Amino acid sequence: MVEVRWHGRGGQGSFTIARLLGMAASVYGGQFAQAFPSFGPERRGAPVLGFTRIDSKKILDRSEVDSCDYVVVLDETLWGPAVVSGLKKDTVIIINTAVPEQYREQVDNPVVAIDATSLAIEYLGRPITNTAMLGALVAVGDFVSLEHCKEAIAESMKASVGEKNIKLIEAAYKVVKEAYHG
Amino acid sequence: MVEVRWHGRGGQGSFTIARLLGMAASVYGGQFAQAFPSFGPERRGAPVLGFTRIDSKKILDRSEVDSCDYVVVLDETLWGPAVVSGLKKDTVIIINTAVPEQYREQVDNPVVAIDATSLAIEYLGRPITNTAMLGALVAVGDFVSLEHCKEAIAESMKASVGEKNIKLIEAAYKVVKEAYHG
Amino acid sequence: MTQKWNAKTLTNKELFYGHKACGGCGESLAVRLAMKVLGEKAFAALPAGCMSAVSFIYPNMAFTTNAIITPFASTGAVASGMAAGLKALGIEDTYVVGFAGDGGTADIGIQALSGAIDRNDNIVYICNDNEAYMNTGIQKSGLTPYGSKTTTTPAGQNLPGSITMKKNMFEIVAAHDIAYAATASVGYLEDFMNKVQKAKETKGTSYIHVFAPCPTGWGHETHITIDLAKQAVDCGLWYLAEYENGAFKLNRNPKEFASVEDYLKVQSRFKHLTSQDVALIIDERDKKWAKMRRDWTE
Amino acid sequence: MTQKWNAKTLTNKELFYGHKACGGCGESLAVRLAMKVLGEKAFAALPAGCMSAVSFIYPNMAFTTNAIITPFASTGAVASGMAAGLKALGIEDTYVVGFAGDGGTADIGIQALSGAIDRNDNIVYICNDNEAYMNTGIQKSGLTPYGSKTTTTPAGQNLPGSITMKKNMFEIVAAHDIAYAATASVGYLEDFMNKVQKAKETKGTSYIHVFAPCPTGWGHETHITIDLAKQAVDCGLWYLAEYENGAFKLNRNPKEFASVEDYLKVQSRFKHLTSQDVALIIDERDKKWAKMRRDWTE
Amino acid sequence: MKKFISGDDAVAEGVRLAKPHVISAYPITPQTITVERLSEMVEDGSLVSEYMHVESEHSAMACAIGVSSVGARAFTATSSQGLLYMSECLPYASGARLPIVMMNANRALATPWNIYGDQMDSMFLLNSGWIQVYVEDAQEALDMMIQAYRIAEDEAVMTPVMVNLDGFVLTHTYELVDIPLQEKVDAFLPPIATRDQVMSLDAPKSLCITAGNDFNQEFKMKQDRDMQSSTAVIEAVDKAFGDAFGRYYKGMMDAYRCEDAEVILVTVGSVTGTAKTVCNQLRDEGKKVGVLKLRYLRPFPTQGLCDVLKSTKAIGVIDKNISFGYEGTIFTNVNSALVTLKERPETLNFIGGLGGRDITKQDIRGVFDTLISKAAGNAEERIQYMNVRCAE
Amino acid sequence: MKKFISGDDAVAEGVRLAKPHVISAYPITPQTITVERLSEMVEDGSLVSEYMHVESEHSAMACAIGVSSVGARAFTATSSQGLLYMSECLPYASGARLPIVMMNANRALATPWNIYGDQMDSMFLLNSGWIQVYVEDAQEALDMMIQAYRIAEDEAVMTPVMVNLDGFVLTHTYELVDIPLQEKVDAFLPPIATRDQVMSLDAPKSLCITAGNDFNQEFKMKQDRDMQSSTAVIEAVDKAFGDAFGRYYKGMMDAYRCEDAEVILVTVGSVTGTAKTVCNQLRDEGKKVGVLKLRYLRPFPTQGLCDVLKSTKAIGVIDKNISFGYEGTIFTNVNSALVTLKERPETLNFIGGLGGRDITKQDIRGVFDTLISKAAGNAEERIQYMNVRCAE
Amino acid sequence: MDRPKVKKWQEPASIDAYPLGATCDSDHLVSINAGWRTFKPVIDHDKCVMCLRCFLVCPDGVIDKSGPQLEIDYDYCKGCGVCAHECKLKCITMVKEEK
Amino acid sequence: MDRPKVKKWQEPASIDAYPLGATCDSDHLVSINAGWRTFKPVIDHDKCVMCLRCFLVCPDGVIDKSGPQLEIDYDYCKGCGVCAHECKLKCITMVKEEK
Ligand SMILES: Cc1ncc(C[n+]2csc(CCOP(=O)(O)OP(=O)(O)O)c2C)c(N)n1
Ligand SMILES: Cc1ncc(C[n+]2csc(CCOP(=O)(O)OP(=O)(O)O)c2C)c(N)n1
Ligand code: SF4
Ligand code: SF4
Ligand code: SF4
Ligand code: SF4
Ligand code: SF4
Ligand code: SF4
Ligand SMILES: [Mg+2]
Ligand SMILES: [Mg+2]
Repeated sequence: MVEVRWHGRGGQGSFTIARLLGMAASVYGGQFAQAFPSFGPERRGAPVLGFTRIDSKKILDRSEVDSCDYVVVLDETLWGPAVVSGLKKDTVIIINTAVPEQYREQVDNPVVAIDATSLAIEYLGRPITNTAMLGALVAVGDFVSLEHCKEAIAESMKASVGEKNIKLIEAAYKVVKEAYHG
Repeated sequence: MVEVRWHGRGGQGSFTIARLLGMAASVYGGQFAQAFPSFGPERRGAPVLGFTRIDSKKILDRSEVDSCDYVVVLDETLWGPAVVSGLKKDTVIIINTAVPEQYREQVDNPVVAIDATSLAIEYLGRPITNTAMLGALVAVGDFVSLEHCKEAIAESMKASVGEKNIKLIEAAYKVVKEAYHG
Repeated sequence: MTQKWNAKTLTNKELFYGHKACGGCGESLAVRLAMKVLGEKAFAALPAGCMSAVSFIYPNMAFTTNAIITPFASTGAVASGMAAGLKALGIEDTYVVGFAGDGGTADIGIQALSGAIDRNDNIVYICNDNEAYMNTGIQKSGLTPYGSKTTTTPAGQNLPGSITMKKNMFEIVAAHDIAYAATASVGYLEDFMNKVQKAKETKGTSYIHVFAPCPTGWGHETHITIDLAKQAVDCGLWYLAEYENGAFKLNRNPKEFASVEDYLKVQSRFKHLTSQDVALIIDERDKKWAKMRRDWTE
Repeated sequence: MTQKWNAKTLTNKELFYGHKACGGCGESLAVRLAMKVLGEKAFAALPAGCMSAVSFIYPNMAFTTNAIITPFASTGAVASGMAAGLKALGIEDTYVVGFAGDGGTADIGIQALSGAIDRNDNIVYICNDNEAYMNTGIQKSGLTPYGSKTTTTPAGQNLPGSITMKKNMFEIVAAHDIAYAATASVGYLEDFMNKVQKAKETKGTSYIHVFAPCPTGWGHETHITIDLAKQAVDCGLWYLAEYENGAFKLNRNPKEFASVEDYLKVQSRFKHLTSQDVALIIDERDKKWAKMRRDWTE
Repeated sequence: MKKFISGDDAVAEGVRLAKPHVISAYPITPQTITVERLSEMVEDGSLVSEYMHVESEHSAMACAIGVSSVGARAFTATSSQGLLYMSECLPYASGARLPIVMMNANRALATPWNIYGDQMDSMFLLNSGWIQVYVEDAQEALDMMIQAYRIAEDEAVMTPVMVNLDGFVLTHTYELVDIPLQEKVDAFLPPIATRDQVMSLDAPKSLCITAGNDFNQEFKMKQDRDMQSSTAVIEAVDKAFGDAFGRYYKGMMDAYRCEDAEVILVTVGSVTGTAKTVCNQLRDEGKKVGVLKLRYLRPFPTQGLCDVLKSTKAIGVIDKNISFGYEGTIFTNVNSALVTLKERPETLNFIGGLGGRDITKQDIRGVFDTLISKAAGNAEERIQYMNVRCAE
Repeated sequence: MKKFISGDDAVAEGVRLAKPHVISAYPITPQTITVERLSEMVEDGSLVSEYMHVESEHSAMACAIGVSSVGARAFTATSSQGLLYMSECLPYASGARLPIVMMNANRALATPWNIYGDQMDSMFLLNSGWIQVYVEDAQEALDMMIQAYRIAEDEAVMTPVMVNLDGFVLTHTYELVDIPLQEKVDAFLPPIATRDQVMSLDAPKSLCITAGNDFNQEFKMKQDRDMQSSTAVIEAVDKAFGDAFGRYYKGMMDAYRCEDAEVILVTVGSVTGTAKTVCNQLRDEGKKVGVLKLRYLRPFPTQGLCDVLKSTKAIGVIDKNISFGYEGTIFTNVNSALVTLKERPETLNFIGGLGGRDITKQDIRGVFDTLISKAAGNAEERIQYMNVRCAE
Repeated sequence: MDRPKVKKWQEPASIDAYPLGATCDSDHLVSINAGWRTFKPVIDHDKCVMCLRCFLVCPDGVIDKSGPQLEIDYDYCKGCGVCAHECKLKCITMVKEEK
Repeated sequence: MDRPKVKKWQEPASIDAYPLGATCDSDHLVSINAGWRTFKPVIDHDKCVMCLRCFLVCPDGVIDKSGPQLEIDYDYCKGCGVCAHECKLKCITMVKEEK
């Protein structure tokens, strides 16, 4: 089972993308998935978490995700104790930043960096980074195919928006694949 | 234990008098008593029942009175199945009537008659018969003293009304004592 | 044209019959006549209160039409649900009517009523105002008038019975900008019936507030019920009015009022009142009428 | 003379601070300023709703005064109880204030509010009107205006968002003949504060209905909250008025209205509206104002 | 002073002596006599208290929450539909640890509508975090109003108390009741003390707050812990009451002729008296039977119950309620306590009194006969209805 | 068709397929997604139904009573405070035998306030005369909406059904859900039939009537009898559903790896999944453990439960609720059923998840360890809290 | 006379025979209200002009107007006296009930 | 600056240490809201005429007027921009937050 934790801010679409990943894996990828938010009384602007669980068998477990395989940080201002808690030895942290060094210094875990904000502005015209971060995750993790993610995007978004996001995810995927595996 | 059942019509004070008897027996007579109404959704004008239980020991029993020692009928138009149900062999029926014969024919039980309406009109100026019927009951039953009933009346009613009712109960008591024991 | 109702035009058939209300009960007359106007395809909803308590005592059922007792707070909501259900089932030409007491309308039921009006559900709501919680033994409600003795506003050394004024239920309902609302009295029966007819024809929510004396709770003789309901209007302590198309209309505007004292003195709930209390009641009446005459058309 | 409030006269001390409301929240400004006017001896009662949800999250408490969350339906009743308790204990010169949302006031809380007014309990009741159930995620309430998209009145092929009009909460409260009632807007803050001051000085129940934009629920940018609240008044979709001594008074009666379109178009909840929808909204506005101008003094 | 009064009157007398600052109540049969008497007492000045005519039971309790939240003493009373209508506010008040006292006149629940006594209403509220006590007669009703405030306001308890009395059978039955002297009550029940959970001008408080998933469970655990340990306070208060007024009710439960009993009938409320009456008759006939009157259902006296019942052969539980699709609620609760016993007596459930159906002495005799038969090893129906008027 | 949706979404899909005539609901977290989806479906015409924006939950249920009383199909949904606020109407509807279906999103009760999932709310309503079913995942939630109508409207049942799903853990968790075809659902769930208890123009009826002490008890006995026998209908409907849709939930309860289990953990709702996960791990380790998922709490499956549990050594019951002053409510209910067994297994109560506190796999493992230890004869606390963040 | 009539009714002999739900047929009277009366209205048909005021005002609806002259359903008349009081021509007399 | 300050707070170490009831001291802040901000208001004190409009309209009350010039409590400012928008003299600039 793969467990992913998403860090965002209310309104940034971090839960939407956690859900999209689950959809890609299950509806299109034939696997099983759960996606759920961590929900609090705080209002827009406050940090929020999202989770995705993916497995080849039906997922029975209903407990919270305590330690995860991937941590995805949509906004580098969120870096802090919440991000670095509940890490396993090999948990990969994927962060939206242009300057990853400062984060690498602080943890022993692998830190994958992508400047998702710039990419998003390039493809969407707005700094909405969630799709790009999914691209990065998929490039690093390889537990869901990029194709399935694109199908999920196409299904969930209006055609015009969907197209742009598909371009964006492809770009993000490519950038990360090249940087880390290429 | 003595159990009394009162038959009246909503608004005629049949429960008030059931209560007064209990008060006389307990507060003034040093015995124990319960008094309770039978209460229904019907409105003023419908027949209602009241009950009094008297004993020298604390009364624990909370079940309904099924068969009783005395049945007191405040208004002869109420005569019917309800009045003659739940009688023991020696249950005494005390009825407000000037013509008791018609009732005596219908039951084997002793029937004590008193023209309480006339007495009430004489003493109170209104056909409110409950006090007179208590007088009759006490005269027949001898399980509560007339004195204690008078004390209960004095305590429960406004002085002016109380005085008249005391005269009335004395008269009713006397009439019945004389007719049946004298 | 709208049917005009009177004793002649009214059907002889009774749709509310054999109930166990007290003799001379004003509310039961209001229900009886409203049902006749609404007809056999009326579905009635009655919350806890005298009218439901006396009409559904198994196995004695006084309505000949479909009828239901609702939770005390829920006349408006149950009636709304019935209307929605009938509509969804395609059962047409039926009328859903709620009959609630003053307590069930102005106190515990006001929220559900407000919701129904807000949704403009297709129901007729009739408030039977006997100015207290009668079914439970004459306790003060929001529509109990100043000076009325009830079992929870005893009159004694320190208090003259109820010390609050009657809630302006009719105005509150009107403020919702309801499709149709009216006040009525069982002292003016043709007026009442014709208002029920208007309500019947209204699409959306309509409300009729009918003044209905209660001999048991008010302590008056049973035979004067209708008379007293008329007197209440004639002496100005009650009024006949309508709210329609966003405007108030006063249906009766007496030049001179009949005697308030005469109205009060035949009711034991008022017998403790001092002349100051009566003066206060008259004063409040005059203020109310001044406002109505100023703001409402005739 | 009654204290007049403005930024200069207002205390610098904050009594409602550090709450977790969204940035630019209109309601939180209304609560903040009302508390400053009422002062440190105010006891606040807030039902379920955004304002309570963001202010009592253990261990973060945003009120510096005594405060309580009430059951959703119970602002009026809890506040009444607090006032009665304080009086019985002889704790004087305190003020009990209820802050409820539009849902908590016009829907689920209207009964308890009506009861409090009827008893004329000594409380200040402030309705924070952001025109929907925001705390639970923007569902339609009785105060949601026509054409507003909410999560339970979606706008689509068949419906233009909410199809009912805003409940006339202010008029409904006034119809109770309340001691003092007013409407206000966070776009006119001095007016609002001075009304809170009047309410504070009122013996008995007072009610202030304050219009408070919600960037999250309305879909507008956070920095325009106050501006938008002012625009609502200027374009006539909201109004400033008082009810006092039995009479209505219109506090602002603009000769010309600002543009309704300008007001609507910056809010995503209205972005689906057709020009017919807008015409209907303007029409309803004009009817409302015609009535107010006819019946209310200035 | 002795008076011949109804159970409802007795409650009002008890409340008068306990001097609540504010009474907020809404009328409902068969509670009305109580609130009517209280209105009269307030009017005539024999009770100095604010009487609030609230517009519903939900507001009656919400109002009491308001009163109690500022540190004043609150009283309310209700029954049946009213109890359910206010039910949202009950865990609200108990979680806030507000020492409100409420009288509940036990009455059947609609539908069908019915104004008579059964205990379906209060059984609904067993999980509400309120202490629940049931009384047997009018005297106990009066006495428990006074005890209830002392228990509720005890520093270690700080939990609201619901005093239950059977509709009509107790509320509308008149009996001889001793009315304690105000001075003695004042000595027994001190004025309400200010605790940490209420508002104060000196140290402002936030009440009825939110506690997220990080903290909520511990708040509830504390509430449960204090409710559990209130048993000791209940016992102590009852003893102290006995010392002061000469009437001791035996705390959590009253075991009547149970010492050597082979068969015990567990009762709650007014049916206890009838059961004792029949028990005495059977004892006279040489049968080893007893009655265990459960006074409190929350906290539930697991240990005490087992102590009394452990060497019994058969136990009957009377339920004036039914949890549809299962069994009587008291039966369920008693059974769960008994599983702690190694040797478990047989238990049978006798359901009756629904909607005010009489429970007769013959019914109780039948129950004891069934239990004796069960004790002798015969098969008996686990759940039986009493006094059924038709074929089942 | 498969969709990746939340539990709330799944409920809405189920309701859409069941085609209620009228939906009356009031928003409350975590039920809101359901009513939002339904509003959208009504707006876009994919569900032909009247959506009523009622002003409170009390009116939501009252409205549903009105809808059902004229013979139409009604749906409502609520949670927590809302469930209690409408509680007066629940025995009202069940006594009237109106086959309303309601979704309840299980959530903690104030105070303290908390929006997360525990089961205190629905445990409050066990005596309401409603059938109560608890689901384990979103698929079951959807499927049970359809089953619920068929059960409720069955001639022999005619009783409202409450479908409970854990707040957030189910309501807000997205998973893969199969959406049945409308035609197949139509074949499985016929249009609502007209029964004798509803209004009709041909034969007018009086509903929700009064029945005095002469008759009331028999009305309630009939209600109880039909609720008891609904067990058979529940089993049959589930089987038929399995035949039609390929998903069979095992009726009243689902015994998971219980055949030879020495230790069984009884669960209700979503914690079942976590318990099964741990159970599988322990089975791999050779431990004889099982999980018994109770699906229905009313009617309560006394016999079935005993059949599964009778030869077990130790049984644990997880309660996401606490009846203050006693124990977890499911524990109480299970214990009472077990007293019918001659040889009774030991039972322990594990309370947790209050106010949304996580129940972790380690917690469950601890629970099983405790049970195994108990089965081995060691002393263990009868009632324990799971995942406590501080000293007790 | 066109008034609802008392129906024969037997207490249900079994639980099965009880209604489903808290339901009963409407228009179902099994007992009369005559016993509530202490006075009984008697119409003087000679004086009566058939103005129907009494028919209108009777709270219990027991005055039938379908025949050539008014008819009172004494099974359900409660003797409240409203009719007599409201009859302008005083054609109705309230007469004391005899046993 | 006269604004409520963050308090040191320890999670209760035992059930005993939990509050009695669902209660907490008022005026009790243990965490700040600064993290909500993406833009930060900066006042140009030279341009500011101390009209106090910004003080009045700030929903979070973070602008302190007690000193010689306005002071913003950045621990609790959410960066909503209301102050900047309402300042007639445009003395407040919303500046993007840096990490
Ligand atoms: C929730 C609830 N609270 C209280 C009651 C008790 N109750 C039944 S009827 C009634 C009084 C009804 O008064 P009103 O509405 O004025 O009608 P009336 O009896 O006067 O016709 C009361 C208090 C109830 N049935 N339900
Ligand atoms: C009895 C009950 N029903 C529903 C809820 C859920 N609920 C909490 S706050 C809220 C919405 C509040 O809306 P409003 O009163 O307008 O205040 P706002 O959040 O918009 O400030 C709802 C529906 C609840 N807490 N209690
Ligand atoms: S108490 Fe009054 S309202 Fe009720 S039935 Fe009798 S007369 Fe009618
Ligand atoms: S949702 Fe709206 S009302 Fe609620 S805190 Fe945010 S801005 Fe304020
Ligand atoms: S009111 Fe008099 S005159 Fe008129 S119909 Fe009746 S009896 Fe005849
Ligand atoms: S006495 Fe009353 S009930 Fe009888 S006919 Fe006349 S008005 Fe009707
Ligand atoms: S609004 Fe502008 S000018 Fe006025 S005080 Fe604030 S910063 Fe200064
Ligand atoms: S940005 Fe918003 S919160 Fe910050 S000071 Fe300005 S108005 Fe206040
Ligand atoms: Mg009334
Ligand atoms: Mg709102």
